[in-house]
Amino acid sequence: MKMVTAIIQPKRLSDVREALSEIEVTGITATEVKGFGRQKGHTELYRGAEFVVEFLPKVKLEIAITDEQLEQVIETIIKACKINGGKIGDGKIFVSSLEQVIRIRTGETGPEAV
Amino acid sequence: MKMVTAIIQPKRLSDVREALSEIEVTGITATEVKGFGRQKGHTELYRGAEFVVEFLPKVKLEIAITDEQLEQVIETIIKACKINGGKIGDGKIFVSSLEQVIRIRTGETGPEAV
Amino acid sequence: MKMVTAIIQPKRLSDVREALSEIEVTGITATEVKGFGRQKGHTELYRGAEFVVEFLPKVKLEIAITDEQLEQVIETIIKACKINGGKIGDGKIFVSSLEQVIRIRTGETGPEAV
Amino acid sequence: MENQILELQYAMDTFYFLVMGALVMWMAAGFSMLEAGLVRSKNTAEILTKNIGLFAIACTMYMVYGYDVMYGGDAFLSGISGQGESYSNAADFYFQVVFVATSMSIVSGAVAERMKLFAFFAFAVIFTTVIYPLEGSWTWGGASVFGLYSLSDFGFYDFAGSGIVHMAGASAALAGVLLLGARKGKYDKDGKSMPILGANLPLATLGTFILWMGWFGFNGGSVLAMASKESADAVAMVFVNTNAAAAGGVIAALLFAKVWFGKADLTMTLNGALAGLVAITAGPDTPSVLVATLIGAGGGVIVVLSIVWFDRKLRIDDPVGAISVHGVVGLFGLLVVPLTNNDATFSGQLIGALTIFAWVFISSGILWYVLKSIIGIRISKEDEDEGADISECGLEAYPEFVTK
Amino acid sequence: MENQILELQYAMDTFYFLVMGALVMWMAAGFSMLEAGLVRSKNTAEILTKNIGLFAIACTMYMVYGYDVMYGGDAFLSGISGQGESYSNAADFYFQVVFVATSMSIVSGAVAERMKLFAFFAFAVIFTTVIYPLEGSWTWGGASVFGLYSLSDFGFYDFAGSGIVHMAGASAALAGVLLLGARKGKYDKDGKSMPILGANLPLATLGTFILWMGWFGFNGGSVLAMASKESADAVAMVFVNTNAAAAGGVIAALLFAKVWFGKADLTMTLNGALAGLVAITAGPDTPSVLVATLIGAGGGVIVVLSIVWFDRKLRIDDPVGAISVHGVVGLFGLLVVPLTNNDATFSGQLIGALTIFAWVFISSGILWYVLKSIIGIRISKEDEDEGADISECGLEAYPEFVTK
Amino acid sequence: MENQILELQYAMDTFYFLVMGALVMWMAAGFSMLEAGLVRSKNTAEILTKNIGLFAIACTMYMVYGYDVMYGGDAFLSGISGQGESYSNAADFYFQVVFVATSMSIVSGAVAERMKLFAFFAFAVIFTTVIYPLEGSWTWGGASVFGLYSLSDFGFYDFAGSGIVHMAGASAALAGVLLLGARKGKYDKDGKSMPILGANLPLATLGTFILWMGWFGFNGGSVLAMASKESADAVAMVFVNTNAAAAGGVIAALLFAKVWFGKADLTMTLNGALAGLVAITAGPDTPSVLVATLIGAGGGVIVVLSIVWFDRKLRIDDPVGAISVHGVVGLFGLLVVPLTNNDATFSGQLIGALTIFAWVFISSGILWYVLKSIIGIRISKEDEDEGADISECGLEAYPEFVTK
Ligand SMILES: Nc1ncnc2c1ncn2[C@@H]1O[C@H](COP(=O)(O)OP(=O)(O)O)[C@@H](O)[C@H]1O
Ligand SMILES: Nc1ncnc2c1ncn2[C@@H]1O[C@H](COP(=O)(O)OP(=O)(O)O)[C@@H](O)[C@H]1O
Ligand SMILES: Nc1ncnc2c1ncn2[C@@H]1O[C@H](COP(=O)(O)OP(=O)(O)O)[C@@H](O)[C@H]1O
Repeated sequence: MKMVTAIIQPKRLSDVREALSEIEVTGITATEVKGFGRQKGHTELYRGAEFVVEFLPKVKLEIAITDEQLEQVIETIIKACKINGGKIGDGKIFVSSLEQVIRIRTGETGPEAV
Repeated sequence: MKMVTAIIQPKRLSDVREALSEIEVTGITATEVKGFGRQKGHTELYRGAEFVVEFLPKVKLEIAITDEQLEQVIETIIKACKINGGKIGDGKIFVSSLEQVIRIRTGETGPEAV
Repeated sequence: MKMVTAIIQPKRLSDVREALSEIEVTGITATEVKGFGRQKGHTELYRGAEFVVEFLPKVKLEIAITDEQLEQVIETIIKACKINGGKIGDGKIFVSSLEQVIRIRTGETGPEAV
Repeated sequence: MENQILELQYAMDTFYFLVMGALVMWMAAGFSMLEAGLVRSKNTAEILTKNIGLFAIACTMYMVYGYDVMYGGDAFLSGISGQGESYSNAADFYFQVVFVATSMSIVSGAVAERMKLFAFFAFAVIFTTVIYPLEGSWTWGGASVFGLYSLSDFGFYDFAGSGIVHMAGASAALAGVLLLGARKGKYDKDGKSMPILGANLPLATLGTFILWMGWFGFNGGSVLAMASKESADAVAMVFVNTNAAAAGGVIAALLFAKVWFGKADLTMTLNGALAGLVAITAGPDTPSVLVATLIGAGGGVIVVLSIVWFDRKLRIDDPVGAISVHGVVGLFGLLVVPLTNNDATFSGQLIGALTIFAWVFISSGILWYVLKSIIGIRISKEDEDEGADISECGLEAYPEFVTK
Repeated sequence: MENQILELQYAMDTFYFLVMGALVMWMAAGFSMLEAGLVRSKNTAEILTKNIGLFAIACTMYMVYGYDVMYGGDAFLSGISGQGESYSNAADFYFQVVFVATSMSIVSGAVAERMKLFAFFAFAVIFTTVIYPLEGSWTWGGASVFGLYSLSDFGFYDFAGSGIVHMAGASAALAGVLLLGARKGKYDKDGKSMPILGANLPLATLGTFILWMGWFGFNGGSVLAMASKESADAVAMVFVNTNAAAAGGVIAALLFAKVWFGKADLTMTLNGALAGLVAITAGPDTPSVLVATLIGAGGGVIVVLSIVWFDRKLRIDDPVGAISVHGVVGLFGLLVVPLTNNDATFSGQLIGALTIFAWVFISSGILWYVLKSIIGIRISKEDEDEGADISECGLEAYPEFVTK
Repeated sequence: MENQILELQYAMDTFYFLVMGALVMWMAAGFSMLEAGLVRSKNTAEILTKNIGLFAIACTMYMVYGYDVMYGGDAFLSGISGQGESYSNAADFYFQVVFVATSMSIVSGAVAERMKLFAFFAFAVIFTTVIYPLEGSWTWGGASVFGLYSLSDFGFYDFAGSGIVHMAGASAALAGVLLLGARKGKYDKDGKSMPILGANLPLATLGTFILWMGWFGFNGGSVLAMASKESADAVAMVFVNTNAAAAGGVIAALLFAKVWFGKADLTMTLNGALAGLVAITAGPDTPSVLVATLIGAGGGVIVVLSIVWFDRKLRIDDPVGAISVHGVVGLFGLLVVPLTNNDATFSGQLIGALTIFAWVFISSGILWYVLKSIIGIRISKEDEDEGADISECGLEAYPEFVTK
């Protein structure tokens, strides 16, 4: 099993979620994060003093899937995020391996638990 | 070493924390997340218009442990979460492998640093 | 590629960020978390009743890097966190392996995408 | 001694105007908090700036020219002096100026979360200098409508401004909203209305209470005299009826929403309170307390229907419900006056309402259109996503709190 | 001319009542903000709905019947007219009606975070129609207690309602809380009290300041006349003493909490201010400013002790401390009146307090019990976990902010 | 009958004082909200405690001794009675006491986020007992400055206290800030000013509106009489001018910041409103409305320049801008009085300003220094990191909201 971690623009959240449910991904965990990447933060102003907000709001999605789903999930995310063409700040996807997944309610483990 | 990631109901947080400290887990990192799984979100109302809150509040616990602790930790979490019998939305546990753990203060590494 | 996860004191965030950009780490994802470790929480008071806030505010940094960067990144983080000497609560670093990294905008994968 | 008594009357009436005026000024805070609570946090600083700015503009422009237009008094810029006949002229001006600001405040809520700040301010300048004062001159000012007809001839009666202040504000708002369009994401591709939640309901509730309190000044001060038994009784009755109508609006909206939606909808309840207040404003002097409660309750039911209707049927996006609360219910308030007041006729009320609406809607529409053509009235899609706070004000209202 | 002077007096007294009444009405906002700040964010929208709803219910039911019960005036529903003898009857009603609402507001804080909204509203209907007006008729109304004895015979004196308004509200609250039980998680298995933190202390502080301001109307208006040197002096003295007592309460609670707990506890300080105000309310007319400060300080110390005592020893869960602030300190306020006022006797104060408490506690207890049996007064455990906002109002007060 | 008229005048003036005083008391809430909104959330509970505490201390200490110092009235502690000559003495005291509190409130904002709570309270005790009353005695009290010279001889004129209240508060604040130093992190190693954002701008805006409203009492009450045509006209004019100046301040600050920074800076706009109010306070009685607007606008521009100048050039860290708003603009307010008022001379204004500044700055400086030496005035670095809420109050203002 794999854990796909995608850092995306907050405004893309609902697009990505919809796209993923169409390919039958049934579970997602979303976290509000602050991201710092190539995209430069924006400038704010306070009492006349400018300052750069370096960490921009992003959403982190964690999606546990079976090995077979991996390719499709990645493609789906990329497509949903690039709805308006690719822009800096669109985000990144990280993939790592999962040793075990357990559904607490039933105690099921492995791919069925995903 | 392993990283156990458990997505649980926010109201179970203190039960789980207590149960874990009894089996001498000394470190936990908790994050507020929004979860989307089999459990359907609840319906809210705004000015007469219903809408579904799809992402429900959950707590994500990250617990770094040694390989030996794994089984016990998983069992303990499951038990604490099912205090009132298992229900949809009770959550999931993900296990992945950790290559290294370092305690910043002392520079200790490996199992002692957990 | 590696994913370095560092749990640090919130007040160290800007030091760590600056130190990391000096060694050309270009991406960081930061999350506000609550940590529970050896450091005991502090005591607050409400209407005369004391209570312990067990989970202390921490910042979790996730930094995806190439294998070669690993050592330097860890050292840099440790140094930036111990600016005032090591104290309990200074935090921990976890390292795990990343199977894949993808830059959404360009579709680049692997080390170039980091 | 005769003279001393006259002076005392003069002093009391002046004092009464000032106290009532201070209460109406306080409504500016009420509108600010109401609107700041009902928008998303990313547009909060902007709407606060808008509200304090429009209040200042209204006070200044009405002083410079509007008061003169409305009451045809002395010459440009010099109309305000301490001295008056039966009360200080300055006190009268003070009371009148806060009314203009109220009318203008109504607009800001309806166009929230997407309008350019300085386009709004430009509108405010003209609205408070000309558009409002002109219709005010036809009604409270007693002038004839473009020399054509006189509203008082038809038996038009609007005690404290359900039409003159509230419906006028809502008409300007409606014209603006039609040209502006809905907020991004408010309607999905099938035209289904998506709720956009207000970020801070305690603020919205506070705003409602402030408005409720300020309304005692709004209606109570509109008796225009205090220092005799008759006028004192009238003011007292107006206070009681104003309060009763607000209470009626709350109860009606609360129960109606509960029955319809199954829950006690707080924002509808708040709108119910305001609707009760708007409804009674055209005639708080004549009904009995019970009737005032019922008029308020009528407003409370209408506002719930109207908000849903505008939102889901007409697809007119009004973030705080200002058009329903002040426009639709304002009209209702005008139309029920003849039930308890023989000086008012149903036809007179209709003609008055139409006159005010036509003038304000058309002149505002033209003005919005001109602004749209020249400087644009809508912020960019990108800025709307990021929030007007950053694009217009360069800062955030709650920088420390993590938001959705 | 004689007549003109009488009219001026009439007008001034009427105006005075209206201004004082508007300040008391403002206390409704104060209670709302105080309570909204002291509950958890998940119960905030519900308590706001509760507060605005109860105010509306109080205003309506007192108009329909309560005023008649209390002052045995004219017939049902018709008791309010503009005309009065030495001031407008409507102004009197206006001033009285906001008092009922105050008493009812006290209840809402104590039962917060777990009571069913509509059970509360049902209680409010009866409380404001019968329970409060009846005890009000025995005291300010001058009627005898069920035809048995007359409180004025015993030298009972309660200037502005430490007992009649505040302790009465607290008695109803106590009965409710006893039947309702503590909030989930308030006491652990060993019965140890767990703190449940209020979500928004600036709101709670704002509420306290609003109440402080409104209290000038509450006590100041209770002189019931302004238009003579004697009454003007009395009103001024009442203002000064009310302010002094609040200040005394703040200082005492702040220092006492600092010494006891080691920190300057803000919520205790806020309660200290309110306790000072409640303590002086029974007799703000007779003490010197220094004594008023001391009475307030007494209230400030008592409230800290009482809150801790209720919370930790009696294990009675009162989220905002309403029973201590209004009940315990209200009693204290009654009992210190004889120290500075010869018209009051210690025994009279005790008998009065007992009468009020017995009547309100028992009748409220029965009413709560009936409601509990028929519709239930407590929301489900599940709903309590999720928050009353979702279950009762279907929305959240701060939907954008991530919460614990 | 003659007598009845006198009594009515007496009653009206007393009533007027009480209403104006209640408005000024309300400013305490305004300062609390303004400051609570402009600090970081981790220092919010502390500043709320500070504000309510200082108000209580001011009310108590001024009663105990300060009033006596300022107006050399009756003996220690007994100076306040209901009776007065042309209005109740208690009403006068009530009005005066809220002024002291205002002056003290100014200090709390400037020293926010780093001062020890009880050091501040200790300062407040002395400031309200001696420092402020003494300079008040030289100005409004009519006493000579240490027996050396009399300010009235020079044609010093400060109608409602631009200097006596506002600049005095700012002078004490400046002395404190100089000894206290900047907040941790305010200036980086190169001395560059780093913005530290206020956590809750709706609160800050609410506070500004509250202050705006309360200012009507502040300036309007300073006419000191109402019950004649002349005084009524004066009060009305003062109300209008006060409002106009605030409006002018808003517009000027908004536009000036927009031009300078490119954005409509909300916090600057709020400061503009307050600057307009401070600027007009020295002489709201003589200018025409237009001139009042311009004076306010002058204040609005000055405050923007001054805040930036203090922050970036002088590197004096004043979290809410109190020194600029009340000090710099207060001085400006004093200096423009002679333009419209022949009773005032430019030199008199300068001498008065210098006298007040020198006395308050030096005496406060000594007092701060003594406090620093004995108990320390600054919280530890560690506590500053964690926030004064935890270290001073033991609780958090928004415990549920996740913060940066
Ligand atoms: N190496 C990395 N490690 C962790 N997070 C990263 C890394 N690179 C990017 N991110 C996350 O992804 C977000 C998007 O990055 P961005 O700079 O816009 O990427 P790109 O360079 O692909 O345009 C960042 O805000 C950050 O949260
Ligand atoms: N495949 C998954 N990937 C990531 N997170 C998941 C996944 N499945 C479930 N979760 C998380 O676990 C939480 C509980 O899921 P739920 O649907 O209640 O699980 P179950 O199907 O076991 O009842 C979800 O809200 C979500 O945060
Ligand atoms: N075993 C662990 N698993 C997950 N997170 C941990 C673990 N140990 C520590 N942490 C995180 O690191 C933070 C710092 O831990 P602390 O107890 O101060 O470490 P130390 O023992 O090195 O001083 C904790 O607040 C927690 O968030």
